Amino acid sequence: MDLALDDDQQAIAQAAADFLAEACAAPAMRAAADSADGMDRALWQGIVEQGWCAVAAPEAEGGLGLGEVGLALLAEQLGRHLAGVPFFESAIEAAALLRACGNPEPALLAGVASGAVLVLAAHATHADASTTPAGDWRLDGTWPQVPGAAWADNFLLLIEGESPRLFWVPAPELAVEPLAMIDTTRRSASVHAHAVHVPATALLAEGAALRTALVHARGLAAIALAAEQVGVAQQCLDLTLAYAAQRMQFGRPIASFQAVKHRCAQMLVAIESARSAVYGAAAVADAAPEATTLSFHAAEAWCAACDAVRYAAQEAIQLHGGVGYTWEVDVQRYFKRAQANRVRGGDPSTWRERVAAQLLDAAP
Amino acid sequence: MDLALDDDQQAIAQAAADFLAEACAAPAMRAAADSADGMDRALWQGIVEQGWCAVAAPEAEGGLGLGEVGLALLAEQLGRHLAGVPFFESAIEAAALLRACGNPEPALLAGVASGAVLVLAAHATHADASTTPAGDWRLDGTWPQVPGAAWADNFLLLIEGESPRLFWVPAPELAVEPLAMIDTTRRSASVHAHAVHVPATALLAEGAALRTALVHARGLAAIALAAEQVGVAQQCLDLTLAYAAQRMQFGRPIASFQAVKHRCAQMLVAIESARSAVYGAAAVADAAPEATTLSFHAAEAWCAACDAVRYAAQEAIQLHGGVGYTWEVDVQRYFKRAQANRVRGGDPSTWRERVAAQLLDAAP
Amino acid sequence: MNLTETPEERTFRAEVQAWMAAHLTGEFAALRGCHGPGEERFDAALAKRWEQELATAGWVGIGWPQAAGGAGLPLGKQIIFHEEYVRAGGPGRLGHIGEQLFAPTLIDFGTPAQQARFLPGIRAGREYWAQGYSEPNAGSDLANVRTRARLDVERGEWVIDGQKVWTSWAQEADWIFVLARTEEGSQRHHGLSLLLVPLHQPGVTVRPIRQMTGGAEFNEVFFDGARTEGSLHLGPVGEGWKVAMALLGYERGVSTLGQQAQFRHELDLVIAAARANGAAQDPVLRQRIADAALRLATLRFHALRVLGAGGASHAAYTAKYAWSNWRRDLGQLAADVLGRAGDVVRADDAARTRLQQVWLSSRADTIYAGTNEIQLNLIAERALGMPREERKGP
Amino acid sequence: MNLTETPEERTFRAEVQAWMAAHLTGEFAALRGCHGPGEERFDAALAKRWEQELATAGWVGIGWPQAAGGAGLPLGKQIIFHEEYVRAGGPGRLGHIGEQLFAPTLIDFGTPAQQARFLPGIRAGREYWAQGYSEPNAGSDLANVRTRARLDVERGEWVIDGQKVWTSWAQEADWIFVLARTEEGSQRHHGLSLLLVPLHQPGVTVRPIRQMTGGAEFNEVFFDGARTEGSLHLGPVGEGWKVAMALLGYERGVSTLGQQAQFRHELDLVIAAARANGAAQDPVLRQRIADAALRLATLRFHALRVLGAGGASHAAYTAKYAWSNWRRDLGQLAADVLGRAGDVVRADDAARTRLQQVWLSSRADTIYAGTNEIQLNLIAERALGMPREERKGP
Repeated sequence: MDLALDDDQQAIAQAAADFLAEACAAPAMRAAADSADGMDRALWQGIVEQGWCAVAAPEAEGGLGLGEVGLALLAEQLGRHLAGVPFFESAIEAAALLRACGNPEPALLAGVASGAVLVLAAHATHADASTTPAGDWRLDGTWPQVPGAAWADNFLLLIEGESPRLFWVPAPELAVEPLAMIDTTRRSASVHAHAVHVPATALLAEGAALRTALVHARGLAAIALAAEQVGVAQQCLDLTLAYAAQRMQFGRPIASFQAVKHRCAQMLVAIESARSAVYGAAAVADAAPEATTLSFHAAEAWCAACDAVRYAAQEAIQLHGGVGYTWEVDVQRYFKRAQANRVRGGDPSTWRERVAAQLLDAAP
Repeated sequence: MDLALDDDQQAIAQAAADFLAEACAAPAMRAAADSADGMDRALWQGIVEQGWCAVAAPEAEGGLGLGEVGLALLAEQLGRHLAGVPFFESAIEAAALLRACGNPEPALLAGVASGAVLVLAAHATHADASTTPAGDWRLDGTWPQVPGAAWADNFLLLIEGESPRLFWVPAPELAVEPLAMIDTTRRSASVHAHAVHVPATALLAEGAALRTALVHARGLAAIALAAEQVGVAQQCLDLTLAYAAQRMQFGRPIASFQAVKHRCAQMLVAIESARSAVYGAAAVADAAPEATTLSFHAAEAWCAACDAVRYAAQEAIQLHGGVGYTWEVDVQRYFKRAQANRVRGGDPSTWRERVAAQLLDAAP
Repeated sequence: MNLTETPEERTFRAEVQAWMAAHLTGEFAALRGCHGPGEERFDAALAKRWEQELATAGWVGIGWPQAAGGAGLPLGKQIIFHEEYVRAGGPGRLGHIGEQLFAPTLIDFGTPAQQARFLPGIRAGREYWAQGYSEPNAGSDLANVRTRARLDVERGEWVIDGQKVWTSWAQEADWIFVLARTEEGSQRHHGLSLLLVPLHQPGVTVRPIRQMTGGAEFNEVFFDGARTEGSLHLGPVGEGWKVAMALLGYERGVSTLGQQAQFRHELDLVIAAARANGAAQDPVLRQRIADAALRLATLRFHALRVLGAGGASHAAYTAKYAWSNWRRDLGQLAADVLGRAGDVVRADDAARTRLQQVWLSSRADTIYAGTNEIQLNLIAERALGMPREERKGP
Repeated sequence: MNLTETPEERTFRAEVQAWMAAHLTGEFAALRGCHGPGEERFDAALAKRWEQELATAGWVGIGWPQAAGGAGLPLGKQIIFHEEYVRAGGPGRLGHIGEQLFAPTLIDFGTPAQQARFLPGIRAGREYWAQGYSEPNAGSDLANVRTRARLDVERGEWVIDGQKVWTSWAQEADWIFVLARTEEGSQRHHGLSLLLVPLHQPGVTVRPIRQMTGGAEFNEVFFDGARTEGSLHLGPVGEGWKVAMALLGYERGVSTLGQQAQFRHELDLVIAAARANGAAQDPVLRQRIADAALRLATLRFHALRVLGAGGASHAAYTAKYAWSNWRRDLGQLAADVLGRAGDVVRADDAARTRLQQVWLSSRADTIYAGTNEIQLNLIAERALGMPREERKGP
């Protein structure tokens, strides 16, 4: 039993940190965030070339074989740089669901590995699938807020209901309408299907099997998004430490005030705890756990990371004082991303209630 | 509109502070808390002589006419001294219920004013009342944890159920068994009724009227118990300030460390907010409000006071360091009283949920 | 202690309600619920006409003594006015700094000539003021003033050089009161003067600061050989610190009750949003919403206690920390209630847009007018008498 | 990174379980779940026999090198032993300070003669140690040592005068390691030595300190001309500070995993109480219980990360703050779950009594072994490199 990073893990984390420090330094991050569609395509190309989109896949399948821990390490670094790329959407969220479904379309997964962007559209306001006499499916519906949709090459459309269904649809078949966002570092769009016809093979999963796959993929996605939150939180702390060291008040650097020191220390406590939770949960996920075990540790990582980043982003603004409230200082972007991630992954209280049900409602 | 204390109010608060500083200084408080039954009878006699048990009653009825605000001011000072007397039980909780019931037994209320201890027994594990052929009532039941019971001259027995009933019973009719307490500054006892016969006039209220009276009295009791919590919290802060001023660490009084200063300041923020909530709620209660208004402001006072005292007691122990954990230092007694009060008045989350129902569930 | 309104107060409340209902209409309806400069939809010219509408009806200077041209209303009525103004949707008051902060200080410290010159313009809603205290490298350390002014004896004018920051609404103001170092080589709070300086002159540049909300309520103000008359110092030359601090005292004044009415409106929007999107069924959000409502009620009791006769002195120190953190919590609650939809900007959804603004703008509350950290220092040192924080260097 | 147990580890876990099941029976069953001295029902003589039972089976010194008489088990197996020990209800270890803190330091810093003299007694569960660091007027300021020792050259003995405080379980110990000032006039951490002193002698008085729990786990120890041999200084004379600090490092060691197994047991009691009294239906308490379970799981991951090869150095600094505040929260949760019944003492209700003890005793966690405040200073200064707190005077 050991949760320290091994050599391969340390190497990928360091490589990602170095690569992003150059390829996604603050000016590039701001440029992407303030651009029309929010995506840094050069960065994405670099990421694909480094094989990150296949970091979790076994080496036998051409991946790096670093599993969920590898994904978490990359997500952490990407979060730290607010990278304007659909790594989470495609290589984590959609890929996890595709794998969990049993992947009847190998080309789709290979596409993800080589940088074709696959995006999961869920939370439809209304959506419907019906078979046609020709044996096709006709799809209709509206998914009003789909992160990464404007950058997608392909979609996984989730049609919820008594028997949920998941379809694979190429992006050109759908109407995609970008939305104005508070967090401009990750854009959403609304997705509309109007009488879209897809072949029978486009149905990837349905019913109980799909429900099970959704729960499993939700767990994996939460762990990786938690890793991103840890990266966001770490950057909030680092920006604050740098500012506090040079900002003078009352003739002293504010870093010398005990109240400032203790708050930074508490940020570190929360961040290091969350990092332990994320690494541990990712390691659990790699060990093919039972559904309740994965769900428990996903909740652990997610709640710890959301708590850490909420505190870190709050204190980052507060300890920057007036300039922390301005547009020019990056902490506001991290603050907004932290909240956008939080509502995306589901409020921690919802995750805690799931755990409470495991602990308190089951027969003892 | 004005919530500053007027001259009469300032006078009673100051008189109470002065009287208790002498009559219930720390050694007397400790002696009562460590004594066999926890009651300081000399103190109680002094309190009765000063007319505090009639502080709320109109002057026409021989009271001091200071209403709920007057009760709150006294409760605050008594809390500050952890006074071992049944003031809350008799002059506040039981008296409020008696008045709310319409008081069919004036002698009982007069008794309270002159120091006969009346105690409400609620939360029976089982209790039953039945009429006898003679027109009497036969009472049976167990009330397993009744604060102040060992000091009672008379009881109000609450028998819950579809149609609740409230009876008045002299203490000698009942079996009262003292309990060992964590908070030794206010003792509970179990109360048993076995085939106790009382006349028809002992039934003070029942049914819907009693329910209404119970809700009203619960609000008034919560405001006064909140005042007590404010007193407990204030003493936690004062003990901490005194200790921090003289305790040297690293060559400085610990009061000079910013972390200590900020925590004391946050204690004051919580305490002054709670004090405002309590005074405001008591003033509202004196203005004969609607039931929902009283209930809202009682929740306000109760939640604010419980939050303040929980933080203050926690920090008082913490900032006293090792000695804060010892039996000899009084903060542990305040810490225990704060929790005993809290569970007695009902968890703040329960009160907040009542308010949420008012705000969120009623037709808009 | 008295929470019951007198019949006279009830009549007055009805009067304010009726006036607002009758006047916040027509062209002024567009201002309803507007916060102020920095908001996209804010029309400054219209807001100034609205100030004049208020002035004509006698609603400006209601708390000033009658001798100073005010209405001299008692505290209870002032509270009622501010509460009903906000309840009716009255917009952010462009005249606030002039009427509520500057004028009371002018009445206390100004010469008769200064009062005669400036009070009528404020009273009429025609002249607007900004506050020049903070400097870029000073922040919470207000006494660290580098803006300097020297007397050009020949022309009898002050010549000002330096920079102020976080000046609210300076882009719409006519005058600014500037805390400047008038004694060369003086240190900290010595040798400062409070100068009254016209903003519309070549030596002054106002540059808006873009905030995390996207708007620009605050500004940088640059003084580059800016000038004002030699007599326009408020209080004695070299004793500006005392005057400047007295002015800050008015920030804790009766208008906080109006602010709370605004908070109540924001909370109502949160409640409406929660009821609409189902968040009202979530037990944790229910706790937070109830807590917000309860603590807001306490802010009001607290203000009434502090403002009351013989008000509680300890309690006065804790008010700012309490309300600013309350609002920061409300902002976070608003974002959590909105949930996923809160990340999307929709100009056609006024309630959502307002709640997003509450979320983001509330981050300023614990920073401006004394950060949380400064507030806690003040409470510890002044209310609790704990040792003062050490400062290093000059 | 590896959370999967090897077959060998699984076998070892079963072995520990089986041993505990077979041996924590008979007279030792009375010790099940006991915490230690200070508890009313604690039988010290029995607890010492239990230590010897453990020692006979080779469970004492499992982490020591084999050369020192230990078992030299790898980290994974040590973790498993500590976890299973607590899971089986193993009582608080009277030998903890000797085995886990003192012995590793002795192995690193002691002379061969010292090691030969003391390790066997500890290894055999026959000699017990106490820690003499804190002083009444020093508290968190460990370097503020006033206990002094001078060498009586004639008799070749140290003579010690002074007072130590917060010495856990000293009433049952045989020896104490004492941080004493051996160089007259020296300041702070200079001129200190770590002396090994027998407790059973006329110059030593041990006085229990009554705690808020009612029990007395901690003691004051008075040295009034107490004596020990001249050779019994651990590390060089005058360099005791370095040795004392190294010893503190072992507090963060592998036994924290056993501590967490104890926490898990306490949490299980909270869960059982909540299910029994209906608190499990309260949505707010459900959140808190789930949160406690999740954060406890994280404490374990955190410890495994810190203890692992190339362990995270930042993370090591945050562990104590995290677990002590976790337990304080658990204690409060226990009290809130118990509700009204939690205020009544019932000796016949073991689960309730234990939860009441958890509530009260958890208040010590954020104080001993470095208060919250000291921990945050350490994290800020050592992990984050922020400026050091200023100390005044000598």
